[in-house]
Amino acid sequence: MVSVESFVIASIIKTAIALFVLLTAVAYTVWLERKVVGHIQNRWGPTRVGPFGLLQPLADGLKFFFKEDITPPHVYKLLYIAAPVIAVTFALTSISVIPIGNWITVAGVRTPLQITDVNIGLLIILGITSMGVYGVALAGWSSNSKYSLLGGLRASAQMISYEVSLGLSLIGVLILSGSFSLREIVDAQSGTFWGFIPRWNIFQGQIFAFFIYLMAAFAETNRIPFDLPEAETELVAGYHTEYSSMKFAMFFMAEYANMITVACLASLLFLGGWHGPLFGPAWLQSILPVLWFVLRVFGFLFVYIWIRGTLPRFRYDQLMAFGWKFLLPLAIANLVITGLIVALKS
Amino acid sequence: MLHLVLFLIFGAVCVAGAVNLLVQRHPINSALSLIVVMGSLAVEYLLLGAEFVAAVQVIIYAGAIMVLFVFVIMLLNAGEEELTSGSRVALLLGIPGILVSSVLVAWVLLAHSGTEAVPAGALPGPPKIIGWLLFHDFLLPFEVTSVLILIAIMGAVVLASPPESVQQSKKEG
Amino acid sequence: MAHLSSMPTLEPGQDRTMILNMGPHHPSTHGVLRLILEIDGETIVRIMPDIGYLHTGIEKTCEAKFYQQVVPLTDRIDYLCPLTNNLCYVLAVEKLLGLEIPPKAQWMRVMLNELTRINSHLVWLGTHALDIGAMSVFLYCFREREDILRLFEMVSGQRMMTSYFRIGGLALEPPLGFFEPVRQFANRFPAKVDEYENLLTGNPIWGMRTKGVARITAEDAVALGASGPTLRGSGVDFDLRRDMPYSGYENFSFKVPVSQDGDVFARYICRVREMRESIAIVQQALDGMPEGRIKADAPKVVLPDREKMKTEMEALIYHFKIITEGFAVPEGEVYQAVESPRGEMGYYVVSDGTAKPYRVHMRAACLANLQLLPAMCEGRLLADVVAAIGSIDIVLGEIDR
Amino acid sequence: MPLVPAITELDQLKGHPALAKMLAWNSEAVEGAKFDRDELTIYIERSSIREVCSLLRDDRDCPFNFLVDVTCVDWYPKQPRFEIVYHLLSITRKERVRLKVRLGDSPEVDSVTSVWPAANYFEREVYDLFGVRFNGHPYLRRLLMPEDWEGYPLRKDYPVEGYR
Repeated sequence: MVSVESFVIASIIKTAIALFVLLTAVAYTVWLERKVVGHIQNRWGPTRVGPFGLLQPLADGLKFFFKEDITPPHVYKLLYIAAPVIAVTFALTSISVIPIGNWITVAGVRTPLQITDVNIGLLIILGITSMGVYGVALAGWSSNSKYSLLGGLRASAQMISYEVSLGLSLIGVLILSGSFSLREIVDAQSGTFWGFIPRWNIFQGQIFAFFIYLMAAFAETNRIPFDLPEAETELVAGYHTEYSSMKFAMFFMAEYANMITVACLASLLFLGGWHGPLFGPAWLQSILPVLWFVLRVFGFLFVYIWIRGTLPRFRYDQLMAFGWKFLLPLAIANLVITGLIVALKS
Repeated sequence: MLHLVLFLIFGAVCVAGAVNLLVQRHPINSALSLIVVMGSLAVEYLLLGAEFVAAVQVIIYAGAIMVLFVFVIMLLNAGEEELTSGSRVALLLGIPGILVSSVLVAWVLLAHSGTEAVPAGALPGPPKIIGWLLFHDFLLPFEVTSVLILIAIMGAVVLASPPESVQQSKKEG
Repeated sequence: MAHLSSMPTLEPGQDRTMILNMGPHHPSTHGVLRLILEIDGETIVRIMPDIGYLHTGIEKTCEAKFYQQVVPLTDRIDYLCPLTNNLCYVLAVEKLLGLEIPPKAQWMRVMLNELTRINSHLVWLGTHALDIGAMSVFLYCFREREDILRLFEMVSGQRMMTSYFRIGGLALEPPLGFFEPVRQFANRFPAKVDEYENLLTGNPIWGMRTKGVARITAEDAVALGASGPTLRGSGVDFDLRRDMPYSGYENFSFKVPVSQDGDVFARYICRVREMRESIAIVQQALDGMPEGRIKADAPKVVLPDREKMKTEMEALIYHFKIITEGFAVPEGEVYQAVESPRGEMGYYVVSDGTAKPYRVHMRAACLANLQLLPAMCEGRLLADVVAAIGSIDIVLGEIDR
Repeated sequence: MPLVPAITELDQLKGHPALAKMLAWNSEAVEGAKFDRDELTIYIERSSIREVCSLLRDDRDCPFNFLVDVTCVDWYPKQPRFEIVYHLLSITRKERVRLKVRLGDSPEVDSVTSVWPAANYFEREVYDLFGVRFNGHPYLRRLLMPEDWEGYPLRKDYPVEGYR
């Protein structure tokens, strides 16, 4: 049992570090996206600010900060201001239960690389993401503009619909590992089959679940080909049409933070978390899992960006039909089959 | 100790949200207050040790049902409610009535409790126990409830669908 | 024609519907088109285009210019295919004058015209794909468009507002070594079209967004005055280049792509195939480019060569007269139509025997094609409007003039 | 191709199917014809333009089924002042014909939108820029100019620079 002081201090330090890392990651996901999409599209992406444009996120942040913050006269002010705050708060909160590596010992304090390890970690993430809808819905409504309203409605309907499939796709994993704790789910994926295939959930028959998750995750985070809520060619900018300056930046941050959360979750639940070959001295051994984890997250984000550079966008009714008529039955079938297999095995 | 303080704080937030829900005249504010109530209730569950119930509370009530509420309010674009006049009788009789009845309820509860206060963390929390309770001990009531809800949904669909004449004209038009 | 009988008003009919103002500053209305949409949820009940935001009164301006001064104005009408406009106007005036154009000039005109068509189709494909969400195609298209614009710059000194065709021929000889880069481009281009098609034609999402969307029957398309790929996408096999040839198109062999479905995908596939045919015409023009002069033998109309103007008295006098007082055109009127990338582009020029046109009227293909939009979109979803606008390929400069 | 003088005699042009059809239907409706620079122009009497159009559209042998364009020429100060010009195209026969209606006393003519809906924008444009009214047009409003614009810019008595 650790003492209260060291617990509090460790928590504060971990929270600060996690926030810093997350915000940096958000900034550099934007950079990565611009760079990768640029190269896909025969351009360079950012190059001017710093080497390889590496300081571009900083410049973007500054630009957002110094832009004129316009509050249109017809908005419902309280919610108009609250909406981006809600969006970004929930997006950043979800990182608190995500473990990014195994236990480490710093200055004699042994601590997990995670802000808090609760035994319903997965449910908390689901809860938080489901609350994230409010930011979008309220932004659309409070802006008092037709494009925003349509965007907000589309976003909330889309997020609710796809959350069902998202949740169901995860239940297969839960059945296999028998826990809601993300750390235990990862631990259940250690080892290999026949010595070379890692025991990741994706190789334990959850491959369909993974694809359902992938698609639902695109829809949850409003990315192409599901970026209907902010489809700029139809709804100008969807729910954040009326936003500018830092308020817009908050939505922007929330979107990318959600992307990172989703990528982390995919790595933890399907891709074996931080498991990977360990070698070298002790300090290296404690760092390597983090590296493996980050690599997976990076790979997932890369797929995100790659698809953005390639695919057109669905139409709204097609998106809903896809979610309810294809993804949901598939998720339920996957759940039933996984349940049967587990029941027969035991 | 910390638990108790937090419990009281969130209990207060919960009650404040509920009062605000009644006081606010704009439907969207009321809906948001209700979300606050749901959220603080979830925290109360969590403090009592029922993590699963807490999470489900957030996901289903705050995350799904209330979103639909907000959705409907947005779709209908409901404005502020008008303050109705002629409610003096309600005011005169209502406040004493509420006071009297809440005292009565409290008295009944206190008189018949006879048990200790529930200690923190003692509620059936883990999903396994809840699953056992739902699908084993209370299977019949559970299934009956689900059928009841299904019937309610079907009824709602029937009621909400436009009358046949409208459908006909829509097809032609 | 249901869409005509129910002319939209600005007041919503019932409580269910909402008026949505799309444009003139909207990302997908391709310029300053304004659409007044009456929507029920996201379903379009009625749609009313509102145009004129780019009206510059070019027709009026033309009446105050000499005949040869009108050529640069025609560039500005449809800024995506300036050479087609140039061609149409100079053909009309040449017909009024009864001028004979040397073959080399004709073949150059055809070649540059087809490059213009590709240029315009590339912009269309890029923006159309961008509207439907496929971002990369846009940049791929603009990469090739850049090559074409460079060719235009080589030949005329201008990338977009070329004004390269003159009444009676071309402005200048094409520069030395001009045909080599054109040939390289023509060899390279078909593979690039394959690249676009790889990204779009077989893509299921692209198919879902375009197939069966914004359908228009052949009868409706004819009745509403559609032309060009919009007409051919509905199964009407008509192309002015083949059926009523002008400027020596009868010397070239090419297919006219026709598609029967009449939806967005049909129009898409027609235009993409047209790009392939166009590059084949460019190849033929390169292979058979005749030698000879590039200007008609009409000293009173055609400006003399620069060198002659500086060495011969007569040439100098003609030059001076054409520049200062223009040239008189015999009385009469002419309607000349060419197949522009968007459809039938026609110039109706009336002469009263003076040096300035009495009346110049441009028949804008887009203006007629835009009339199809309500027929295409009513009863469909908001997102289909975007796809439909892209598929009729409008240029507001041409619509508003 | 050197210019040949225009043919304006009705008798010499009777061979053209469109003109022959029209003369057979009602020779009163044809005010004259001209064949110039390979283009046939037929002058139509004002009141019969709509019938002539539907006649040409539904012709079995040579259907001029496509309305290319409607425009106007202002011959101010000559009389009759306005000439409404219709360009028709036969997609099957690949032929064009030009119909003209001269408007003298009042700038008014029947709309052909009931024959071709395509005439909608064209007629609105003519109304907008010349002030010629089309009777029977379902939505005769200004098309390009602002709703509250005064004057008709393409008329010859309207200065090129506009009224300052």
